[in-house]
Amino acid sequence: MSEQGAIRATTYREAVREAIREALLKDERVFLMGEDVGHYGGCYAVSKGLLAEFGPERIRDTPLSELGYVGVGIGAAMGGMRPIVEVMTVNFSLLALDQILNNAATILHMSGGQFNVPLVIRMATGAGKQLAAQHAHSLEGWYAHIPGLRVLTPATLEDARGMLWTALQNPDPVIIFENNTLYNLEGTLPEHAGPVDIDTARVCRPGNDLTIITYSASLFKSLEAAEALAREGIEAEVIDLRSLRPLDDATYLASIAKTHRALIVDEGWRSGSISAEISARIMEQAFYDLDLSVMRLCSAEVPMPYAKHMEEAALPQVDAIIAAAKRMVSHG
Amino acid sequence: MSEQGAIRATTYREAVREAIREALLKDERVFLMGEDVGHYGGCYAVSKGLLAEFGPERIRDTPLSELGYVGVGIGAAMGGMRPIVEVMTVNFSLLALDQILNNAATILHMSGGQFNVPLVIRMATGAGKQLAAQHAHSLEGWYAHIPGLRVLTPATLEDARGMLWTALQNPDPVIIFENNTLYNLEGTLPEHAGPVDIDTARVCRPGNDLTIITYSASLFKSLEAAEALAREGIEAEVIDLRSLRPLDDATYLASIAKTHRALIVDEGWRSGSISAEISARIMEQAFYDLDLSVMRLCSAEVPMPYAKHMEEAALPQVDAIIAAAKRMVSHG
Amino acid sequence: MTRKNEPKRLRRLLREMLLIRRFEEKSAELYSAMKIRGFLHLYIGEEAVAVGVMEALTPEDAVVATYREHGQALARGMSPKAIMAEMYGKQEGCSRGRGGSMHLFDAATHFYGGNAIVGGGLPLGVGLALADKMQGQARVTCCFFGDGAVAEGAFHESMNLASLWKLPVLFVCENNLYAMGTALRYTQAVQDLASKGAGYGVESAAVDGMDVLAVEKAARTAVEYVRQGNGPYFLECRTYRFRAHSMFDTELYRTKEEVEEWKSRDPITLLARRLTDKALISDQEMASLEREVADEVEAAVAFAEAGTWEAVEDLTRFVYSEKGES
Amino acid sequence: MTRKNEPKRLRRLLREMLLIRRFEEKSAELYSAMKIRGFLHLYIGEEAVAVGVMEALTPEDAVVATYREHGQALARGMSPKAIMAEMYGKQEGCSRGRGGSMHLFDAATHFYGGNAIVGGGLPLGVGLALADKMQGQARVTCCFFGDGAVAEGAFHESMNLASLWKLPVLFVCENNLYAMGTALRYTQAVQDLASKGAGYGVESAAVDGMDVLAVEKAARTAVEYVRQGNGPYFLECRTYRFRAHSMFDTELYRTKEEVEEWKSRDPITLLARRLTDKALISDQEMASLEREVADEVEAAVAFAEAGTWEAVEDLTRFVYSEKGES
Ligand SMILES: Cc1ncc(C[n+]2csc(CCOP(=O)(O)OP(=O)(O)O)c2C)c(N)n1
Ligand SMILES: Cc1ncc(C[n+]2csc(CCOP(=O)(O)OP(=O)(O)O)c2C)c(N)n1
Ligand SMILES: [Mg+2]
Ligand SMILES: [Mg+2]
Repeated sequence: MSEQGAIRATTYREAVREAIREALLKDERVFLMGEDVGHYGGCYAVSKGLLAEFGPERIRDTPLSELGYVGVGIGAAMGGMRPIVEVMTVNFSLLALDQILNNAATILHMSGGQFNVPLVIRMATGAGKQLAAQHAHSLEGWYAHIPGLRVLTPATLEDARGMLWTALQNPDPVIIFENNTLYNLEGTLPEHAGPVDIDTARVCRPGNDLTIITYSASLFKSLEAAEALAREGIEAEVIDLRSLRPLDDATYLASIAKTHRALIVDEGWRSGSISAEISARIMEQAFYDLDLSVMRLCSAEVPMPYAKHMEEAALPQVDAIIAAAKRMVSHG
Repeated sequence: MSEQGAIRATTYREAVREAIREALLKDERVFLMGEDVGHYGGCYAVSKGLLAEFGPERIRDTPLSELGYVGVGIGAAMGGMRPIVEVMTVNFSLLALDQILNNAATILHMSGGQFNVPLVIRMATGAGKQLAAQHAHSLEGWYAHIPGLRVLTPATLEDARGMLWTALQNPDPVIIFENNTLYNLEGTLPEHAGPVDIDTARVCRPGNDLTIITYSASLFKSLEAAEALAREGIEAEVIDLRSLRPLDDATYLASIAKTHRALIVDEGWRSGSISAEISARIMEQAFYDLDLSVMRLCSAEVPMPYAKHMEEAALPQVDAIIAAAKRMVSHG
Repeated sequence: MTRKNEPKRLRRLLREMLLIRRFEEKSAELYSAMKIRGFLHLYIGEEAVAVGVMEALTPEDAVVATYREHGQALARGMSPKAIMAEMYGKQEGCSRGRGGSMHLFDAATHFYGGNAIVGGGLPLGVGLALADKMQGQARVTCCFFGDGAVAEGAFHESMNLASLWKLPVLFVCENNLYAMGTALRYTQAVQDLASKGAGYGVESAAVDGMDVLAVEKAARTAVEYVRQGNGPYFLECRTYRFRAHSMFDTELYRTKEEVEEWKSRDPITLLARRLTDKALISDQEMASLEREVADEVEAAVAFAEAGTWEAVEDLTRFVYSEKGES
Repeated sequence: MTRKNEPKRLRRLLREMLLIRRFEEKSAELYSAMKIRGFLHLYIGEEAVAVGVMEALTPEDAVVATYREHGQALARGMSPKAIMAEMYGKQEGCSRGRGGSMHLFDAATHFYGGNAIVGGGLPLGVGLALADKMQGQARVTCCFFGDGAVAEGAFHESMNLASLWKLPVLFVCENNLYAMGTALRYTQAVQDLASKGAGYGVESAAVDGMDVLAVEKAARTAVEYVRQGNGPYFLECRTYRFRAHSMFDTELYRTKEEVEEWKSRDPITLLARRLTDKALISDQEMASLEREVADEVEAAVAFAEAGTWEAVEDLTRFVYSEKGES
């Protein structure tokens, strides 16, 4: 038995809840604020039970005022608290983007280093539940464009459990994106699972034939594809980026130095995606390592359609990953 | 004398004003709406005189309600009008982003093709006037991520004069970004200068040694650099993208097939910039044409500082373009 | 609305409410059967609002609604078949299966959508009204939204713009006391929503949203006011949803007693009782109404079942208009 | 505030207003001389608001201001030297030259900035107040903004949140009748701004913003109310800017007569006259006040001139906190 204690079965949802609970218990400056986090128990049931345990001051239901309460979170952070602001989904966060970009991300700089903003914002993101064009976009890669922010995308239970506390220790604003299809993900965690680093990407599966770079829910599609590929003798190295800003270039470059082929799987819209940035960086830093051009598998550039078959067609899927990987390997 | 009439001296500002005037005269469904467009004459004096000529219904001053009046523009467009909505600068447009992304860009799709949104939004963008971190960012490349929008960046007088009408004929939302440093740009235009296409990039200067891909105000820095390079025997081909969404891949790929070297100059923040997308596309479509990796010159990833020397240091400058070009040419 | 036709009209209103009710009950079933997916927000309990307000509008008027818009769509006269097919995701759906339950659209009846960003439809509605005013059209734009939307900046900006420019907008707030699971008292410092019109110089009223005739009457007053060029009007309809917020809601935030109390004021029962009390409807007529409605719902389901899937190759259609669409 | 010290206090208020006036006149000159760049928004004419309100606050209270914040910064007691150096872009500036005129910050005096997004400071102010309340601090957060900001959704959401949670925020609206070049009558359906508090259950008042003592009195009432835990307060100060909106403004939107009329109520002249009328200040004292202020401004300019440029190598500092900064 490790010092983290016994291994228990849990889910992504519970891991996030435990992380919030732990933060509330450990640091009295921490509070959770957002729409339906209290009486409803969280729109994805993440904060269920926390109102009863911590009361309405620290599990604070807000009105539908995204711009307002995200800005309140910024002010509260500057005033000495450590708010966790929940925005139901990234789609609604656009209402608050002014506060995020023009205040949270700039105040440290505009004030010449006097005022930092130790704020954590959590948002659900992602498609896959037929929620259509105003509820299903993946804009986490887009947020990664903004200097002054850190952008995290926990995919695993370990990260769902561990990234929050580390983010709360960060003196600057951190946005944590939780893919809505992951909440029911089951797995195990040590009883005392704790904070994890938020700086590095992780090699989730080793392989020599090509590198698959991905993050969030696409990690599991990529791993599934890698298993299938392995059955055909192709060993893909699968990398979970974990942090989209900053990007940990070193991890994927080291992998590419070995595999000479890189495939990026990304649920964001293709043009201007984080995968474009990664592709550009690979070219800039490892041009001569490449056997062939980096490939990107992204979402179709379409507002997410409702119909199931159309939504599936819009997203990068396991089959497409397998096919792309095979093409790349047979090429070089 | 061409059929466009005599050549006259004008400015970028006047060209935009003439374009708006022409649209108001030609199509009674057109109106201009935004903060200070009327009584003040436009924060960049673009609409000076138009209130007197067209009256307050068609030159409509709005309250400070970016989310509201951009949404009103969307509704008015759906209701049969052809609004030109002016948002003072792209920095403030974040307040309206929900309406732009979740409504303007999605309604055609969500309605299964029933309702299109023939809206034109004009915004100033860009740094260079020491306006600091809430007034000086260049987010036009970022907007180009959004399916359903067209994104235009007129750099020349001809485009300032000609893109608006074409945009107004477009059945879907178009955003036109005017770099604030260009309004005083002087030059000449034929008396009857008219609409221009909004689909293609333009080769502004031919050359065989490398391709400089750029847009908006950086075009002039790139041309200046190209002149300097020419004096040292390096002939750069300079391409003005003109449209950031969709990108005209063909024009720059054709150039790269000839030069084998590509340098992108972009006033946006580097990570996740439109230049990342272009770089990725070049690799995907012309990997074997390249003598060396694509290079990007972008803005430093910092909220724009106020001090002049710092602002200058944050932006891509002529010297840096020259230096990068020389390095690239000497390399291959 | 002559006195002679009044009984017939009342029976029609009853039928409209009943259609919404049965259509949605069926939808809930189909959701459990996994025929309908995504989010499904039922209007059950609130039928008097959509039916009463719609009765005060003309077919030329425009409607903007929220994600909880089956009631408005049906009361507006949209085809139940097209709506059901939409929720199945079939291309025969009113939005070709692209929109689903939250995004019903219909150009023919001037139904400008199902908007699923809370407050997102309000500026749109103001814009439609601006277009009408500038084009000299007498049309009224009726914009529905919930109590939750009142807290959004979009509400504030839209009310001010509509009033400032005296635009023909009827703002209809469906105050069902909850935004998802958060009670109005936790989200509004001032819970008398109708009082908010004053800050914008917008004429306002509140009405019992469980009484379709009261709603209709208030809406007629409001529409008249708006159509005469007096500017916008804000109508708060006090109502209640009998069902969960959506199909995922465990309803921890309200008591069974509260729900039961409101159910005792079921808008359909209220009108039916009024009709039977005055002997304006017989048991037989009532039964045949139920049958008709059931048939209509069945036909909608059959239509949806028989519908076809759009070809996956067409995925990127409707991101931009096709030639000749402008 | 004993009666005995009152004359001295009044002279201090006069001095504070005078310092703002002269500091800004100098700034305008320096702008023309290209020493100051970017946008420069002068407060001239509105001095009574900042000085009057600040007088009602304690040094522990927090202040959030806009891009037109030299007045607030000076009245708050920030160093004129650091402010001038900031506008020169020197690293000795209060924001190290990163912010410029629109982004003055000072942790020591709890001056949370110069915010240049209209309405952008309001949620921040509410957040500071929330932090104070949760931490059991008695501090008041005073948030300044213009009449133009009232139309923004941020105003609406902030007022509601502050009221709902009974937070210690003093909202001070500097109603100078114009948002840039657009008169209030073109932007607000209801132009009595103080009346808007009602929609949020926020106690409100309007005051003559040209009379520093009236402002002070109203602000004391307001601060008292807030500090006692009654929740936020909305104070509308009716004032006027004598100068253009910024240095680029040709002022086509208002008449010379209107400007002159307001200038006849110059807050500095008003207080000075009151003092001379009551013989509380002599001509000599007045002259020496002017001299002191002039010296202070000169010293600020000298400091700024002598300031140094931050090394370009440090460009990307302060995007993220440095170690040990948290
Ligand atoms: C801007 C935004 N924030 C949050 C949501 C998630 N959400 C959907 S419906 C809803 C409650 C809205 O309540 P109300 O306006 O009262 O309408 P009701 O559902 O009661 O009809 C919420 C929070 C959303 N769709 N849009
Ligand atoms: C969100 C936003 N929109 C537009 C602007 C441009 N702008 C700067 S100041 C101003 C006028 C603001 O007027 P008001 O709030 O009355 O303040 P005043 O300048 O009169 O003090 C405008 C439109 C901005 N800075 N932010
Ligand atoms: Mg509700
Ligand atoms: Mg003003």
